[in-house]
Amino acid sequence: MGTSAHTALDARALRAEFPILAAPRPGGGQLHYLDSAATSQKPQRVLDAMDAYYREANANVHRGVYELAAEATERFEAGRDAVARLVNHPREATVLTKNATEAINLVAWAWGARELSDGDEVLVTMMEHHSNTVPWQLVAQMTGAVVRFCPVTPEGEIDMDAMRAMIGPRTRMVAVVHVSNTLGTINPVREIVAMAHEAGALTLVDATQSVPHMPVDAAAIGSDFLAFTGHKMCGPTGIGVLAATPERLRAMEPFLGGGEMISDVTTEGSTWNDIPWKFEAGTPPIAESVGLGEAVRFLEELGPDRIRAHERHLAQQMLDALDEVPGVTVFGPRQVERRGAAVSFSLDGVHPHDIGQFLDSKGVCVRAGHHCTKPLMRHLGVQSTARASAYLYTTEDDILALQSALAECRQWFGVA
Amino acid sequence: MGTSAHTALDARALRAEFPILAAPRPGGGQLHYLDSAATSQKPQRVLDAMDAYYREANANVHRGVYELAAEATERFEAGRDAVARLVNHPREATVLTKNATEAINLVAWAWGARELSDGDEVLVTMMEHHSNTVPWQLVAQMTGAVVRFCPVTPEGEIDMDAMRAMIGPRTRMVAVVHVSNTLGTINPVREIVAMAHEAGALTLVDATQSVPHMPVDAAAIGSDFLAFTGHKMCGPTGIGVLAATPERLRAMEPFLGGGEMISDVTTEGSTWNDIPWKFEAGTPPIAESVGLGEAVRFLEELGPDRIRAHERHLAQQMLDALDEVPGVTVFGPRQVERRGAAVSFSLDGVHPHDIGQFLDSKGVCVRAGHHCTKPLMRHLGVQSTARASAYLYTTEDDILALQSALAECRQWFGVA
Amino acid sequence: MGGLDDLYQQLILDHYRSRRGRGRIEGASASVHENNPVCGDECFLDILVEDGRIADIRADGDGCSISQAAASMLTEVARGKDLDEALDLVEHFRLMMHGDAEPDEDLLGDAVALEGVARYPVRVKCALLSWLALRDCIAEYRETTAMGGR
Amino acid sequence: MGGLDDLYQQLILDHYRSRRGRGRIEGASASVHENNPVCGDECFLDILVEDGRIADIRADGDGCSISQAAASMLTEVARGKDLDEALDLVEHFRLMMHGDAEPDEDLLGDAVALEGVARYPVRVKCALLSWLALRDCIAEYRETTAMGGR
Ligand SMILES: Cc1ncc(COP(=O)(O)O)c(C=O)c1O
Ligand SMILES: Cc1ncc(COP(=O)(O)O)c(C=O)c1O
Repeated sequence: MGTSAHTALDARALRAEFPILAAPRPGGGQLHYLDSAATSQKPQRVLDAMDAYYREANANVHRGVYELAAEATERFEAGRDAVARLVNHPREATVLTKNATEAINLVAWAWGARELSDGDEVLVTMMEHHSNTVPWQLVAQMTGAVVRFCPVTPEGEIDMDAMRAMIGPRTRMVAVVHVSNTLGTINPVREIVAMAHEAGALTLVDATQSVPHMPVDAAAIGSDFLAFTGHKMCGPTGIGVLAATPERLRAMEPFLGGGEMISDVTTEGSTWNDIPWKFEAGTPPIAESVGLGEAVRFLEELGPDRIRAHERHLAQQMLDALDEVPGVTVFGPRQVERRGAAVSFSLDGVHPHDIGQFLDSKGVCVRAGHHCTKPLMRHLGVQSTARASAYLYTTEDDILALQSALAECRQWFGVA
Repeated sequence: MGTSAHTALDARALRAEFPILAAPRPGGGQLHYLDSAATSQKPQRVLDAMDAYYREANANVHRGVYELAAEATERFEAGRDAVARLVNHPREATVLTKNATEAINLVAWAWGARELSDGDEVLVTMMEHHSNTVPWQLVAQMTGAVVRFCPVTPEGEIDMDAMRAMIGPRTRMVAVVHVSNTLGTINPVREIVAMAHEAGALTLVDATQSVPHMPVDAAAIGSDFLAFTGHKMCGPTGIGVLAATPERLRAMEPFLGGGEMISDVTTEGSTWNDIPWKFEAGTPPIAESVGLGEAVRFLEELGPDRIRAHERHLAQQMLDALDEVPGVTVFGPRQVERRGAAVSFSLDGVHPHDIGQFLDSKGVCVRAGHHCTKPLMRHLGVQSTARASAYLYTTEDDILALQSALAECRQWFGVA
Repeated sequence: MGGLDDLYQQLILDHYRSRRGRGRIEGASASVHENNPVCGDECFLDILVEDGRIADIRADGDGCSISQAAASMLTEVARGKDLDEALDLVEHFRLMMHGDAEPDEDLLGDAVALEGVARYPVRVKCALLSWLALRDCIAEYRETTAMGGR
Repeated sequence: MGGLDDLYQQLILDHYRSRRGRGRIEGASASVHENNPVCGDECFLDILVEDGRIADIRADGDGCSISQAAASMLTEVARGKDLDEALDLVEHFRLMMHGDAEPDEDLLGDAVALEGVARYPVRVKCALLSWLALRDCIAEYRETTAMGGR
């Protein structure tokens, strides 16, 4: 099935829809963009949708009685509808933020800063992105709560036995990444959510690296909070999403205060708007929601299952290609059923920065660094890795270019 | 001087640069957009700059070694440079947020939630936007601090005697709007900042309605914090600015936690990046910064002083035009030296919503409502007002269209 | 002017200019106060319940022509209804405002004239303000009587 | 391959492959530990000060070719300098890295080879890591001796 679903996605043809991939590089040849885990490229239709918004319908949303404002509001809210539909979540509980990081901070501050107290525990894993670590540390510091880190197995997966043992009566929140941006690991979030709920803890799933790449069903996962970001899923910068349970959102105090999120403001105090607007203070990312909505329609047309099948195929090719380069060590799961197409690796004798720099001279873009997962880096015993990550527009050519550039890289740095 | 500077700005010609203003309306005739205080229209060059970013240079910023990422970082940081230059502020103390509201919340949470304690006072004015009221109320509720409201005179100006009397030893923060979005009043912020500093209080100036419309010199104002927003100054949605003193920013704990704002993250705790990045968690509004940078260049080429002169002229026309319509009451200062070109008014016997709706049918867009200033509305003894607000592309035609539509409006609702 | 005529039907302007059922009820069975966050408009709604029917209903507060006319029409059509009928009425009106029901003139009386408002999303809130207040008012009435209240 | 040759000059690769002044100093006069937030690279820098001069300087820690070569070159050129000379040296190097000074070969020694790094903003941090560590190390030394320290 993998293959037939895979062959149905014609990545080479899709590249034509992405101006940056369709254009020839300054030096000739094409761009081998293997850094989609950092941010995705954007199809023309997403840029067009935002442009059309500004050219035809730009106005501030929600409060205007004139038609232009109504049109702006409609296009803005349609973005929310689209993204809610994509993850099978009620629209009124789909909060638009500036990025995934704000979405997680919203929970940490609006819920955590008020509800956590001395000795309470927030359980994260050793493979979390800093955006799902630091907000909890900041809130813990203010409340006396403790942030605990569930270890990762040598295969690069969450140690589920340890997780089970670490969830206890003091655990108030279990916050885990769905797909690791560094290791590629797909974590068993349904199981973790169930375990946490059984212990009476809340759950947050960082779906930043899953929503762009595979079908994600918020209802099936069942977490209290699910966060992701627009710019990694063919959408623009400046927008993220927090999908939470409606009851939880209604019960929570607001986070940012300001216009739009209020019902009434008096000198004595204020009352709040209905959800989701209660959590959207100030002028929202209007054009960005329009762009994200168009990105969602693009992903829906391609089919998240077909995108996943394509990437599983690419992940296999990537692992095979890297295995053929002497001195390469790959981090994270070997079985493509258990991983996405972000692959971290090291190359003996060449620092990741130098790999990244050399590859760039061959038109191959990979990321080098700690990938905002410093606790994981320490756990792996490295300071940084190189990471190649694929997306729906990635082709076998890109992977072959990576492979041959790596071989040349070894020569250049004298380790061949 | 007003006139010669004024005549140098050719608003009619400028409209050609704004697609939404240049295009004929569906029903024929042109769009009379008089709601720029809610959001401004965007010149084509701003849209082009963002488009070019996505088509040529899109990558995540700051961490990438490949050239595309360096190019993205350069364009992103150039936006910061431009906006810092516009308000005469050091770039390293110019934090990019998602809007003005987040900028103010950043101060309320990162400074206020940690530094305020029981009985401390935050002084705002009765004419603040909800974005400069609600964050303080939220933080006050958590800390036991008190939010006090300085009254407004019948002329619609801050009661400076009351302000002087209200600033006392418990005052920790004085947060005032530079130009009122509802009354148009230009407030004496330098004087207020000096008074507050003398009493040992910090100061925040909400410059959301001043930076787009007149020269604003952060150094001359001298406040600890200055907040404004991109979408009201010909820039895109999804970006705002907090210009703070470098020392204050360095001394403050961070607000949002996540990628980009850290120096090191361990399971034991984290350390922070240099300013301004310490306050920019997660992927920043990259394309938005590029767009804002282009908007700033546009404003600089026109000249903030010439924009101000043009708007002072328009404000006078607007006041004169409104005076000629029977039953109209204008709120806010009468002298154009003391006000911007946002003019709130009421019309006897016709509710602002109905005014807005009727005017829309004539192609005139005005705002109707409380303008996110409910305490001020109560103070004025009204529930809502209509508001017409001008910008650099506003012409006398727009004002004449407003005037004649208002006259017709009275007839339609049977009050003429 | 098309759209505008459609929105501001003559009947609406009539109700706006001479409002029915305006004011408060001394000794009301239940009262609520709602406000429209968009524009700050307020609505005070009182009902007097006798034998399970709305013996009197009055709406007060300022607002735009749409919200005032809607309140005026509501008091006319709700007076005399039993509580469940009144709730059905509100629900039918709500559906019409969201474009999810064909208006039933027998049920709605003059309020059918508000059909055109459905095309103006921001104004829908104006039209609904007093009607949803009635729903809340009935809920409050039932709660207080269930608790042995007045 | 143009740009790449410019960045990775032979001298840089030489220093990278056989680093000078690597390691730690027992009983150092001052030590600092810095890290590059971009990639997580670390640098431990120790100096031994005798008669106001840098009698010994060593750098440890892992990093990319640029940061390792820069550290290696630094130890060569800083050894023997008095503290103010060393600070001037660091400042000149910093300016060169930001494109604000023409490189002075007499001053910089092999480190002139790093000039090309200035065109790669992300790598500038790599080159500067150990050099700025020396600046901090000298500051620390002066502070502790002023306070009557070791
Ligand atoms: C005076 C004033 N302050 C703050 C804001 C909030 O700006 P934003 O909605 O972009 O956060 C506005 C605009 O709505 C405003 O007019
Ligand atoms: C797993 C994961 N979580 C969170 C984030 C943060 O996303 P953003 O920077 O858009 O807030 C990222 C990406 O950087 C990520 O990969």
